[in-house]
Amino acid sequence: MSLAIQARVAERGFDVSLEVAEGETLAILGPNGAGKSTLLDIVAGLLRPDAGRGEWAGTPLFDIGGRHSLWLPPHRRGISLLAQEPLLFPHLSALDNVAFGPRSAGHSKDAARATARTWLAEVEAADLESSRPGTLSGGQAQRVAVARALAASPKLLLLDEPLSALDVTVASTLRRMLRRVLATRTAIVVTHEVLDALTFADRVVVMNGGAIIEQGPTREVLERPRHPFTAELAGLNLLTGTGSAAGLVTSGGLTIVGESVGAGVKAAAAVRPSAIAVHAVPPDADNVVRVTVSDLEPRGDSIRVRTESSAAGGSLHADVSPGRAAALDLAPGAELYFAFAASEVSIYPR
Amino acid sequence: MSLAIQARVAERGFDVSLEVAEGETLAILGPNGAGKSTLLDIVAGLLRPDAGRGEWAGTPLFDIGGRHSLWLPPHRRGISLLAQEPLLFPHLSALDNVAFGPRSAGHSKDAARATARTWLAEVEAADLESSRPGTLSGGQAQRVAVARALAASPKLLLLDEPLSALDVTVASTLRRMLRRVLATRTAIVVTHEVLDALTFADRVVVMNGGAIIEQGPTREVLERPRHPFTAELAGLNLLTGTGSAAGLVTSGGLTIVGESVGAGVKAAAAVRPSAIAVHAVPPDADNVVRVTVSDLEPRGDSIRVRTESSAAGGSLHADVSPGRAAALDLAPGAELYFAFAASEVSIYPR
Amino acid sequence: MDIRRSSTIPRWVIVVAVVGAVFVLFPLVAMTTRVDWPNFLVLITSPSSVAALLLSLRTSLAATAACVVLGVPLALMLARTEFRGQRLVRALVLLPLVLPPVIGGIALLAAFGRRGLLGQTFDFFGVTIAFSTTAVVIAQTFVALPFLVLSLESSLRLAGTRYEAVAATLGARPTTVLRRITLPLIFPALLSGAVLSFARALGEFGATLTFAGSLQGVTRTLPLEIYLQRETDPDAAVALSLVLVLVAVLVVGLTLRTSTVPSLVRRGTS
Amino acid sequence: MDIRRSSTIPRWVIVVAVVGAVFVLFPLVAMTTRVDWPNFLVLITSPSSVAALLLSLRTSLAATAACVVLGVPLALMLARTEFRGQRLVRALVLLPLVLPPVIGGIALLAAFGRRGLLGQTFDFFGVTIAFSTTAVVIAQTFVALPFLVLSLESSLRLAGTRYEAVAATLGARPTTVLRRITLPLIFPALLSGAVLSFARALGEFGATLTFAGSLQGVTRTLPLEIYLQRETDPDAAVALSLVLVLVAVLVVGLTLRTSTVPSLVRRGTS
Amino acid sequence: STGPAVPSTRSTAALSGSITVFAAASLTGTFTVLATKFEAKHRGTTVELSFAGSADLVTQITNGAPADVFASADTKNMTKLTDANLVEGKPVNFATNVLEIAVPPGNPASIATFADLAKPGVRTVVCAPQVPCGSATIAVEQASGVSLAPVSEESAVTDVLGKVSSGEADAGLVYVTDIKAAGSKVTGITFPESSAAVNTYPIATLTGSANVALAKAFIDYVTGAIGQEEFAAAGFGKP
Ligand SMILES: Nc1ncnc2c1ncn2[C@@H]1O[C@H](COP(=O)(O)OP(=O)(O)OP(=O)(O)O)[C@@H](O)[C@H]1O
Ligand SMILES: Nc1ncnc2c1ncn2[C@@H]1O[C@H](COP(=O)(O)OP(=O)(O)OP(=O)(O)O)[C@@H](O)[C@H]1O
Ligand SMILES: [Mg+2]
Ligand SMILES: [Mg+2]
Repeated sequence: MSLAIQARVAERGFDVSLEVAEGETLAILGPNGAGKSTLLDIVAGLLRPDAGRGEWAGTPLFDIGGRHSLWLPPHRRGISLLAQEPLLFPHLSALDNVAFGPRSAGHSKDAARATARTWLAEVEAADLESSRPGTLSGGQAQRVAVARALAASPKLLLLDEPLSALDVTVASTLRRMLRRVLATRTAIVVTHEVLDALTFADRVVVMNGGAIIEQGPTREVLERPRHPFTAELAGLNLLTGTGSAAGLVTSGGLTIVGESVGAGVKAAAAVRPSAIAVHAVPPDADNVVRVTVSDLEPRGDSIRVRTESSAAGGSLHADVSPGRAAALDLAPGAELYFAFAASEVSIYPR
Repeated sequence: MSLAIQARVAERGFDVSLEVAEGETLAILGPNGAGKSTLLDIVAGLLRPDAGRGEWAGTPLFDIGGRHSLWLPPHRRGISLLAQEPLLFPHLSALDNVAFGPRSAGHSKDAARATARTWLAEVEAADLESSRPGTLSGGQAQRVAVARALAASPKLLLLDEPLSALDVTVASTLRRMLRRVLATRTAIVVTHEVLDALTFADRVVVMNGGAIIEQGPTREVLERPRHPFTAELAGLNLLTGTGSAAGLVTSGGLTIVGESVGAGVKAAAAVRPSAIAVHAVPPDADNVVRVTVSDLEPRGDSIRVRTESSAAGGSLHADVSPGRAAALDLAPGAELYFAFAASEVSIYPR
Repeated sequence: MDIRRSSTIPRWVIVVAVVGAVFVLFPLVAMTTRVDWPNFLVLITSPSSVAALLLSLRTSLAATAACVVLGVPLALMLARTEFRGQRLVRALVLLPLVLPPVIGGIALLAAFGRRGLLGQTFDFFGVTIAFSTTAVVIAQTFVALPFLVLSLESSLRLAGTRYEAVAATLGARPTTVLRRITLPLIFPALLSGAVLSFARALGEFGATLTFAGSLQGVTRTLPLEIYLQRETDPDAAVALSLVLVLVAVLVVGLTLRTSTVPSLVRRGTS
Repeated sequence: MDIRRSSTIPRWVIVVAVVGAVFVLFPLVAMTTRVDWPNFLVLITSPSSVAALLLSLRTSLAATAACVVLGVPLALMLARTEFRGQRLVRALVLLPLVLPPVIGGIALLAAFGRRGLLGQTFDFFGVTIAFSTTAVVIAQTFVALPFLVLSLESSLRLAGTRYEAVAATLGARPTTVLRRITLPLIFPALLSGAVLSFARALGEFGATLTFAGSLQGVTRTLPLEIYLQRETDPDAAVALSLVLVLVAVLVVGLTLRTSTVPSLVRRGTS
Repeated sequence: STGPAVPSTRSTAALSGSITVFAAASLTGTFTVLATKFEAKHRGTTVELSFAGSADLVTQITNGAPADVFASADTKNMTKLTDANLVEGKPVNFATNVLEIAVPPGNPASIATFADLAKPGVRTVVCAPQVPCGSATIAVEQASGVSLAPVSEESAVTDVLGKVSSGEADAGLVYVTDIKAAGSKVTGITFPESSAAVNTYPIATLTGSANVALAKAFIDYVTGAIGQEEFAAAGFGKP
């Protein structure tokens, strides 16, 4: 009951091979256009790759490019897909939309509707059961679409941004519901929210430009990002370079003091923005980086200071309190010093 | 150049009256189905309310229910709407989609395209200019749609969840871009993200069930929520009750110690989840609430403990470290004590 | 509630539309001036007229059913599959539209007539098609089928395959998808295609005359009766035509309702 | 790249579709057995045949243009506005479809003929319409217009008004919306509607004969020529029909391409 | 239709211009030839021909079609025009026609007499009573006492011939001239009872004519020697 996919779509620069173990929930993260939806479409059978093979639960899904081309149509895959748009059937009520999967599986009308009611309740949309999709709000439609995908009780579930368009209360309810539901199923979930990955994914895959650039257990990938996108996602500052005795030397020549991973090894260092102190003059600290402010962003209690640093070889950001920001007279273009202790840096090979 | 709307849509239980000052950016928050998109549709002229009147920059937009019914068609309102779906014109390239607004305003093809290119660059979609909407990923389409709405250079801009479907990096770039662009315009932005409201809104309106339930300057509303939804949005615990000499007494009879707002006044108390200490036995603290764990949710570094408390008259949540969670042997159904200092409570009339 | 649709179409369009409507309606109104009203009832209730009307209704309904049965799959094949020669097949299926009706009848004779390519086969099974009501239905189906196929195909393409794909991922077999998604989605188009076919079958004349002959109660449909009446009594012909027109207006008016247009800026309604 | 569409339609649909296609194509093939091939070229290149063919092409093109000009606004009015009596107007616009062609001609005479309701008016301006090439175009437009209107209206409804609404909020005036959004979106349907109209105009016979007469080079179109040839030489009639068929296949084949179907689960493609 | 430039020695200077002749469809062959010959004889004249069923032509003429001469396939349709005062002078009969049995080549049903048409199993096609050949058929039936049970009552001779020549029907009743025109496609069987119904073809100038002289000249030509020769060749009888 595991999934193994290897597929290539030349037109989209997509080339991925991926395995998902039975019962595992995999989160797919990545920038827009990375190929996340493309991957789900291929697994679901909506997109035929130019070449590749796929297998799910011992059954071949497709095998293209060899001598005998094989293609299992979507309805025979036992894989249900929640696409990025809700795409509710406009001529059916919310209830019948959700009941569509059970009905197609051969259940009686009443049984299918009973199942559908259960799922509508799970997504807090029980009161919408007789509404037509055309009269639902964006978030309401999204909830019904989630219920529909889950009600098909597929062996493999593919969810493309299931919690988008949902309000905070419902999102957190659904996040918990998905954690419960996905615990016993094999699933792939595309998301832009780290919280989703943390809540219900066993493992994450980070995609970019049609390829997988990082993967591993959720916490590990998010705590030790190897790629700037992953670092941004995890809300960390990432500095890459080569390991040294002191810690790490960036390509810009800056030495980051921290635990050593061995000299000459390609390595990365991660620093939490809240662990960075911001100074107008060089302070006394384990690590001091000279930066130029590029942008200031209010964030509730604090202000995020985004900066560029040639020595660090990229952008760094830190959070300061509004009071401190005023004291430092922050403005784009200002020169500052970011300081952080060696103990706050996590250095690891990449 | 200010907007004043008062409208009622019986079928949707919608009844709102709202004003937006010139140059102001208003964020609309609220649960799914609250009527946020309905409000924008009315202002844009896509939905005709059953009754009401609207005026923008001294020009009447509509006046329905009186003796003379008045209705200004959308194209004569000078109001541009980014709907909740991208709805890119499928037969035009991304560039021509964005150039549509300038073209309709009478600009030459070349001038319109030049404007369009600028906006595509702003949303980091310059490389997509010749793509057809059908070949764009969800987030790419959303970006082009944002560029299209902005390129129409309307006097009043309506944005319905402009940053949905965007990846973290682009979302933060666009958030900053919108802050810059909206600073000089009048705009209404619907969002589910507090960060958006904080970044570019001068004022927020919270809607629920077709009505406005709270409004005011962004920080004030988010720091002193009067409604559970707003509290959840702001990430705060909200306890409501009546003011007393000690602070506040909930309907469940629990006294919350804090600054007093006067006895007998309807009041609310807000507590940050991170300010709450979790104990297995009643600790010695200003405020101690007995709670029953309903759910545990991993959140990166910490675990969110969601609980129910009859004394507090609702749900409370706190964040604990994984180590502490293990030590407390947390599980749904467990009985715990939430403790917090009087200084951490903010009590205010509501 | 949705946008007042009138506001989105330019006013000059309405003006031209009214001109167009008048262009079609005026001759119909003018026709009523040629009706011999005093004798109208007598003319249209003559046994031969009634027999022709009933036969026309029966055969047209049967032909419409045949068009739906054959035309829906044809439209699906043209819209939802790709094969070599598809454009040729589409063009050929259109042909009965352009064939002068009489020649359509000759083609049918060449195919299904007693000396036609298939005639021997039919004869062998003791089936004679010519001069039978079956022949009328065949002729009507032949000329009416293209209407259904063409109007359905363009609707199928416009509707796209997205909902069908979603249904498939929910485990629905192709037949289920067809029955529960595709057909309901294009139902208004199917209905208007069927009405077009019915109307065309009802008005069919030349192919019927050539292929089926003209015998009261068996093969003489209302258009044939009208044509014949014209020889002796043009007034009666016009009166009968008015009956045909009324039947058509009734059928069309009762079936083609203003279908509800999906609301505007809503998700999931495409 | 998108879903292999064939996988979403059940196999039995293909089987029925093939039966349907054969039902239409077989008589056409059978017809070729009735053609007098040795004399084919001579028959179809006779001056009267060539004159008829050219006249048919000219008038059909003019009629198609008239159909587009009048039909697009009519379809817009039916699909995008709501008014009392809309269903009646829709039903009436359909009528020329069901009128036996000859009666259609009588209706046109009653309206525009010398003794028709408008005849005096026209006469006053020294214009005689009946029995001129203009009359042919009018007759063809009259019978072909419903095709365009009906196929366009259902497409307009299916396409919905969402993109038009978005365009309006971007400041586009109704005419701009029509030109840059509505028409491009339904272009495939417009094209297929126009082809239907052209085909119907090309095959038009009865109304032309009655309203315009049959004068070589002026009003005798190819179907009329075929009708006449049939009196003296049925073989020539069949041969000429084949020419008509070829012209139709060419026009249809060249215009109706397989339009690209929007991709599946993509946003913004509706 | 402009005829070939045959040199003519007897061209009359008085005749010029053009006329439009509306003629019954069954006259297509003969009238086309006659018009050509007439134009050749009177150079500078043009005879436009418009053929259709007699009833169609009557409809057109009553609605103001610009016709100068009308040649009908029966007296009934001509009477409609005279009743409407659309005819100049009196119509002249120029040809007659009688019925004949048409059978497919080989005569599969072995038809020999009129009575054979009533035999069971014989598929006979006739014209409907409303059209000239149909009323002729009824007259023959009444005169002979044989009552037919046709499988179809067609509205035009051409349709009867079509059914027979395609083998769909075993026999049909049409005019002698039609069988002659159809050539080898059908075989004609004459029968004595046909004399009970003789169909007459009248021709007349129309009141709306702008060139009465030419119209009269054409009618004279048709009813004259050359015309009669042509009609006889096509199988018509004398008026
Ligand atoms: N139908 C199509 N034809 C051609 N290219 C396409 C098509 N659909 C998507 N693409 C391209 O393929 C790439 C991957 O698209 P995909 O939808 O898989 O991205 P994604 O990771 O889901 O992004 P998002 O987060 O924005 O949803 C993009 O560059 C996109 O432009
Ligand atoms: N076309 C419609 N007809 C009838 N009711 C509708 C229609 N569209 C929306 N509604 C209803 O009106 C209410 C408000 O919908 P609206 O779309 O304004 O919500 P919203 O605040 O935008 O929600 P979301 O956050 O989910 O987008 C909802 O209860 C919805 O079901
Ligand atoms: Mg995607
Ligand atoms: Mg909304």
